Amino acid sequence: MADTAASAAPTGHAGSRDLQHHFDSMEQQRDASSLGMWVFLVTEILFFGGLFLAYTVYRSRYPLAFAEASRHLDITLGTFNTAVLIISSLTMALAVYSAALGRRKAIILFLLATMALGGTFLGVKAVEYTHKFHDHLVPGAGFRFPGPDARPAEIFFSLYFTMTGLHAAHMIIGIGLLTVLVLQARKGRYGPGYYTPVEVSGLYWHFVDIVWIFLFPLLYLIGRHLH
Amino acid sequence: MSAVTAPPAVDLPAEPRVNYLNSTYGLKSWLLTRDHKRIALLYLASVTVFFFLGGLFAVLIRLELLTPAGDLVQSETYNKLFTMHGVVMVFFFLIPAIPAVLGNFLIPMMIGAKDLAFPRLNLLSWYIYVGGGLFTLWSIVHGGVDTGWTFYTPYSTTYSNSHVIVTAVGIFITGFSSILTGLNFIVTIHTMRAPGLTWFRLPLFVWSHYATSLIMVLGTPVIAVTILMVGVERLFHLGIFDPRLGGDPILFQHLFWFYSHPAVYIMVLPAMGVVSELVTTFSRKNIFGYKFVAFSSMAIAVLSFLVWGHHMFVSGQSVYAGLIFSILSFLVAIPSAVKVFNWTATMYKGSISYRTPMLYAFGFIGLFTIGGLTGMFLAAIGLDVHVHDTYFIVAHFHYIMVGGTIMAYMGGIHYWWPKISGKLYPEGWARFSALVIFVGFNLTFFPQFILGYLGMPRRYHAYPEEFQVLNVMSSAGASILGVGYVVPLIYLIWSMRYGKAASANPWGSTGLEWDTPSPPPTENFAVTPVVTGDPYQYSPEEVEVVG
Amino acid sequence: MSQHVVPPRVYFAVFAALIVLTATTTAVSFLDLGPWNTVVALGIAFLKATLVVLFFMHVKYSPRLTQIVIAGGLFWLAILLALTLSDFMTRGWLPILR
Amino acid sequence: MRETFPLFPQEASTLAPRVDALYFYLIAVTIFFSLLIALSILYFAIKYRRRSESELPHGVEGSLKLEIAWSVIPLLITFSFFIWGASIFFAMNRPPSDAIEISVVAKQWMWKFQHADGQREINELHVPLGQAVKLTMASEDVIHSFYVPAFRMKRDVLPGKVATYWFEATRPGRYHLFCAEYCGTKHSGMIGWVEVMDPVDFQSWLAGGTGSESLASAGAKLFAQHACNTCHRPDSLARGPNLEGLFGKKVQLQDGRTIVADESYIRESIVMPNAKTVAGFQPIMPTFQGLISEEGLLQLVAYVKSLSKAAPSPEGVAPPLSKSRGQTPQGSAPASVQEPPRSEAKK
Repeated sequence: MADTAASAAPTGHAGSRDLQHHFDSMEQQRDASSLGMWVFLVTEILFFGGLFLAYTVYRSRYPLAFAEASRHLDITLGTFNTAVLIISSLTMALAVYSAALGRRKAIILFLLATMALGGTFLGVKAVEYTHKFHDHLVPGAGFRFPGPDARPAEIFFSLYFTMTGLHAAHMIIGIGLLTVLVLQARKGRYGPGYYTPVEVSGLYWHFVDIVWIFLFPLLYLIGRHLH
Repeated sequence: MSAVTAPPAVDLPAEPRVNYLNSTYGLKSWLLTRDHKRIALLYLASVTVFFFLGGLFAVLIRLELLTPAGDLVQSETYNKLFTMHGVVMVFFFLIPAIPAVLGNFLIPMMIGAKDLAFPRLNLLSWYIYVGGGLFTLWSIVHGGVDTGWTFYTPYSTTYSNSHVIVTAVGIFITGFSSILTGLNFIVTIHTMRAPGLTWFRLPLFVWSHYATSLIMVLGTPVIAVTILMVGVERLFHLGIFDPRLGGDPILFQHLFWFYSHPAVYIMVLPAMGVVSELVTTFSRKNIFGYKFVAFSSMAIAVLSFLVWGHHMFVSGQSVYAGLIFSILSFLVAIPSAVKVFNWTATMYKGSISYRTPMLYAFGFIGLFTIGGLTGMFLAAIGLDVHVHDTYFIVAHFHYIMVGGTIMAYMGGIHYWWPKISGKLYPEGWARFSALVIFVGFNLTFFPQFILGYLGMPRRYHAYPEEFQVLNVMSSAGASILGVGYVVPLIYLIWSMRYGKAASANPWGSTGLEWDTPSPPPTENFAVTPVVTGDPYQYSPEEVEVVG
Repeated sequence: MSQHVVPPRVYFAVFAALIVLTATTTAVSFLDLGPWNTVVALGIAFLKATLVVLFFMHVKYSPRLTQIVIAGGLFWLAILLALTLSDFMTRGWLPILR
Repeated sequence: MRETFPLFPQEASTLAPRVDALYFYLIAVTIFFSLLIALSILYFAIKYRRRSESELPHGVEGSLKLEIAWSVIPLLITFSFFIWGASIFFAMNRPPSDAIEISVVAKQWMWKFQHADGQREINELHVPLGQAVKLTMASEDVIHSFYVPAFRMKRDVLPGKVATYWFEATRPGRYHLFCAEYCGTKHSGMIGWVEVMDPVDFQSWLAGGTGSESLASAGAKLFAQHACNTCHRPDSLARGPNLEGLFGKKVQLQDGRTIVADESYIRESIVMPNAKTVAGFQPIMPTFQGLISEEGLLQLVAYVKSLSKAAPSPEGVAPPLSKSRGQTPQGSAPASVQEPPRSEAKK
């Protein structure tokens, strides 16, 4: 990391147009943007961390009730959704790769693919939510849960909707970010000299995928072996 | 810091030089500015508004407590008064004040940069702060919230029928302003220091803001998700903390205090940074134990996250967790003690001037020492059981927040006022108001220590008769304190227009920010300075003449 | 984030590993391993997350500061979980005098 | 009444002198360090005041020895605070086994008490002098906090859990009772008095009361009324776990955990039976949430505890079910007032 500011001359041919006035060099600007996004991702780790803490505390207190409630989630949709997000991570990584090489059409193609996969994921979540609604599993007055431990199960579903809802909100923000990138990419803004926005959005997208990588086993898989 | 000889003769600018204040005009140039100095002034204005709003609530509370019976306001109104006093003062004044006003203005100048790493993000954080403020003001106007600034469940989620959601949204939004400021500072300090400015040549003001930014970034998201859970439980009945479903209110307290204790270090660490600058400049001496003071800021930032359980000693938390938090709470006190000893040692063999900022620094060190040591009473778990949720606690944290943070904030505003406004404040009035504040403060809060040990609980609208005399003393002190805060507001505004013009370095300080004219040009330095020496080189042998 | 450009074959290899791990974790969840079920599920999740972080997010080629920032974030999450659970797990330890 | 302007609270419990001793020790340390800092700053400010604007004092190098000194010495001092505080805290959490039990229900803005022999009180609590008293507390709505400044003791009362509070009064008199945890509109009205009486007067007050039957017997009545004994029978083919001798023992749960059967566990198992199903039993017990009031739950808890006392435990206490109106279950000898307060470690 350039501890002290690099030399004043901007590097990279397209750099001068994109170099903001208060930075001394493109590399300093790129290091700043990437460090800024990583620090933001740390805040996201702790943001979801609070929910993971609530999940851990309640699951250790009501293990059987959580397992029973988790069996009401559709595991095939869950696994499919996990795969969808992993593919979207791949297409996002390839989009960053294409931006680094300046292949304009490839950038747009991979960004649109990532957005489409994100949309699929949200669609599957919408389907799951409607199933829960019909099965009276949405916490509140209408909550019906067969079996003895209805109330801890309601806590499970409260956590389920809060965690997956928050994750879906982050997914929507991600799709919004990618839309802006597609519009910029069409104007040929990104090339080997300047593709930081694509890189930084990629970091954000991969983070949202990692959150799901943890949500999936914790919410869907815990009760399967207890038949 | 670059070399400095004895303070230069006052060089009044002959013709009106272009600086950041008069470089552009018009409301749009202020509301859409990306200059960290203008954003700092935007914050100064909005933070001052909230300070006096919170102060108004404090005055009403003290008036109510003049008499044992609750006869000035209804109990519902009183509950809303102390809640809004807490919310406005904590989230809208103490947390943003020093970092967003002084930090925003000075950090780029102190590290020789033209601006923060993300100027647009800096402006966005001010708009987010004002947006959150509007939500809270809306809730105040429409009746406020009566859950206490701590929002304990299940009262806040189920039993309170006041505007909990609106206030929660306000605080949720303002939390992101704090995150963005912290993020901006961290990236700026890492990537934009001037050539030659290594980490151990950074001024201690920058060190303390770096530590504060770590706490902002690592703590604030947890309160954001906690408020989200309270909001979700209250709006959509997603009963995460609902005891009727088997939820646990203590889980809320853990999540709340995980942020809210480090938040009190967000409030006091920048104040310590300011005091380090004041003590060195007005003793005209190198700080004693630079590395120890710098690392004590970092130690506070880390240890502050391990101690939150001392807020829950009596709440049904397990005995063993209580012991763990008790011993860790004693550890976090050591770095603060190291700082106080180092400031005192800095004054040894110095050339100490009694200008107003130094008076505020004396006030800070004295009152913060008492505030910190009374914290020991609360960390000793057996004693905390008696004084928890009594006025002993109220006195403790006011000694640190009002006696510490606000004293240092006033000292910092006076110290950097020439650089910010290009004018000098009236020294006579300033010293008068500093003394009034010191006297008013002690008369207000020292009786509360006695009241606390007598057992008077917090948040009481009416109290037994035998506590009245001490409460009357406290209310009397509060009125003096109120006067003490209004006087600086008047003469500082007056000085903007009629104050004498200030030179680039009226105090003879060695800071980088004093090498550029006051008020500074928009890009801070004509040419990026090169740093060759340590930050506080005042003594003759340390100063080498640099070409 | 350095200028280092990762060849696509690395991405495809990592992608394949992630898909396999997802299938494994779902399959393993049906076997009754007692307490080990959670350990295995979380282990696989950590492995997948590490793969995504190192290769897709280029942390393997990034400067040390990025790695320190990530380690810091995880450490603070660990503080939150560990100290809070130290309360919930030791609630019943005090011997009740009958 | 006491003088109108007290500066120090009364010491009315065995714990009070210990807490006050730690308080004075901490005050001494605070005064010492505050004076040390304030006087040295005052001395430096005067001795080294700035004589002329151009004066440049010589720099002073830092000293590692001094830095280590003022880090380690405060650490050792704080260690002494910790040990003293922790020892008091342990005493606060260890009620003696022969304490008389009173059940307390905190409700938005009042305190409801029920003595072991059934005597009920609201916002007034009569307790004997020189006898350990253990309060078993639960809340019907939000978090309250039972706080008697004269006893230097406070404990939050949470909804959904049973909290225990104990003290041993050492001075007769009327002492303030406050709710210390903010609980809504009339939080400052949720106050009352604790009346410490001479044991003999306490017995006559207790005897004269209109209380119907004892806590445990009221619990037994509820136990029968809700037909709990259809499952909870001492014989082997019962569908529910045997409750005799249960209180205070370790219980093996179906999901592998082992927990100690304290008041909270018993109360939770009535309200949410399947949260902690005992190993070897089916989760078939219906929930009684809303069917039994908070007082009823505490009576049932008292009944189940009395079952464990009735088991052949060494204390050989009088059987709980018989109406022992005139004699407190412990039958402790009345302590005369002059006798110095017994050391709390009576066990």
